[in-house]
Amino acid sequence: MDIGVRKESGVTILEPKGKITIGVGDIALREKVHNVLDEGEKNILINLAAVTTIDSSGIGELVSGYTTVTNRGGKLKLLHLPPKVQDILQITQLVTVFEVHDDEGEAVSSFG
Amino acid sequence: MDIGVRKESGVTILEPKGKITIGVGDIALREKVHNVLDEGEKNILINLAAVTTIDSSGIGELVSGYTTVTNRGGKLKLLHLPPKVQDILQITQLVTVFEVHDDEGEAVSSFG
Amino acid sequence: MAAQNSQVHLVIGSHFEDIELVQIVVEESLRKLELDDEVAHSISLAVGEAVANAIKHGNRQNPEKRVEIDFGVDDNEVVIEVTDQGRGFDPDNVDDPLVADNLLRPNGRGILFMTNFMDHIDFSFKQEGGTVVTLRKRLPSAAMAPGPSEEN
Amino acid sequence: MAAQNSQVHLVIGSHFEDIELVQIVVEESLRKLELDDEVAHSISLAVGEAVANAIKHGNRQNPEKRVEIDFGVDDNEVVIEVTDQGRGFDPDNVDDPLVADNLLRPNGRGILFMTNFMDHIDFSFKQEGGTVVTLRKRLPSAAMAPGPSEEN
Ligand SMILES: Nc1ncnc2c1ncn2[C@@H]1O[C@H](COP(=O)(O)OP(=O)(O)O)[C@@H](O)[C@H]1O
Ligand SMILES: Nc1ncnc2c1ncn2[C@@H]1O[C@H](COP(=O)(O)OP(=O)(O)O)[C@@H](O)[C@H]1O
Repeated sequence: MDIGVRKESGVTILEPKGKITIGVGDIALREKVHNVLDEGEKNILINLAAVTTIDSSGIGELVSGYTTVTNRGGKLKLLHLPPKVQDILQITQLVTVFEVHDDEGEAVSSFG
Repeated sequence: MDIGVRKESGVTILEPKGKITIGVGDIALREKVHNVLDEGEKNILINLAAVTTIDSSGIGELVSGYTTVTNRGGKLKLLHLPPKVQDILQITQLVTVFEVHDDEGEAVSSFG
Repeated sequence: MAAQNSQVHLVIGSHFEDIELVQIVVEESLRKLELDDEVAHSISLAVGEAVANAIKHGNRQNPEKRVEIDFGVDDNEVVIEVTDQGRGFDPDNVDDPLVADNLLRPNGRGILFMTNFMDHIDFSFKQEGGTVVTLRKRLPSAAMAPGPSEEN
Repeated sequence: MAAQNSQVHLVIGSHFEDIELVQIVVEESLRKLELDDEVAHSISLAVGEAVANAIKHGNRQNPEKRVEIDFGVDDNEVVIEVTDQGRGFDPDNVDDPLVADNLLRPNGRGILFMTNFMDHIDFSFKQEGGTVVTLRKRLPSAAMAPGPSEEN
């Protein structure tokens, strides 16, 4: 899996593409989140617009990422949920956990 | 399978697209050749440029078409062989049977 | 499953990378039924979860152990069975991933995915060892499979 | 075939429309080996011919009869076995499609395709009935398969 990385006003934006599924994108996403934290960044925005499929392992990695970042005093938020991912956050009731944005500018400034 | 049909100066040009393989395009091609003959046309040029795969059944249909058209006093020729189809005509030694053209204009006028 | 009008049986080793292969087979088999893309995608996801569990929990990633997938279409239902060679488990004794305390766990959502994406799921356990997960989804009658092909 | 580092087993009914499914499985399995597209395409074509024969000549399109496909990768070779439930035949007694008299026959070229696209093909016949076609293609060493994945 290919995960783009950009920075905007102190927020690291991760842009995974394709599948976040067991053995395919789940580990890549975990490693990327850890890399960003190791570089001292604490504010992570994951843009899911280009994600075509996410399974329970992929969701698990989002949750792990959220927990790890939060424990280190940072924030992990989500941007641009495709309908399939939106459905899955509903099913898993993780909509109550993640802060989700539809607009990148607003998302970035929300980190404050 | 989608087979385009055009006419140029008394020659019917068939343009199959995709696979000419058992159960997929072989029967479609046979039916199209028979339709053309039933309409009283005798000169058929098959443009293979858009054929992605041909198997032994597909080759069999080209040969059947050739025999049927020849028996009815017509001519069946081939145009624009993709490399894979070219290889298969070599392997089956059908290069010695089919008249093959690379240029549509020349192919059409060759029917005389 | 003798009376079914479509039946494919697939056996893979216990490698996560083969889950995609299984999903491709399922999607290709569903393609012929002309199901809605959304429905086909969710069946494929559910099967992926079942196979992941078979590899991870059932066969514990022992590459020698096999996962079998039976894909069948009954008159009005897609039925997929996923069988592993593991020791089974007690489905009544699985933590609910929707309970507040469990919401932040990194795993435990696979069965939730399956139940949400399918109409019915069921676990059974073989005497000789091995879990069978049966996933069922009713087809809209408009998307009925054609009978066995008679082309020559 | 126990020592192989990749093994997929697929069973279909005797429907020509399932040949594409088999080819998709083969192509997907080959994709991981990063073979040249041409080579992968020709292996897929050869397998298609073997399965077509199994359905047509072996099982005589009886949809109840099964075709089994074993796809394996040895250290340096792709090995595909296609097994039907038919009565077999005498491979030494098959007309040569390259003889001038046979050039215009509409069929009889499937085995020719297989021998041309693979390094080695072989027929064997089961005591209880059924033909097994074994297709082999050596892999360029640069395209060696990775071992079983160890990801978690
Ligand atoms: N095929 C199986 N064999 C053994 N145990 C299983 C199997 N499938 C599921 N389980 C058990 O059920 C639990 C819940 O599974 P699931 O909801 O898919 O979440 P996860 O796989 O993330 O743990 C697993 O942790 C495991 O204990
Ligand atoms: N699996 C099989 N079972 C029985 N007979 C077979 C099988 N495969 C091939 N044959 C025999 O070998 C002949 C040649 O096969 P092939 O070269 O594939 O051409 P075709 O299938 O077009 O006849 C067939 O006509 C058939 O008699």
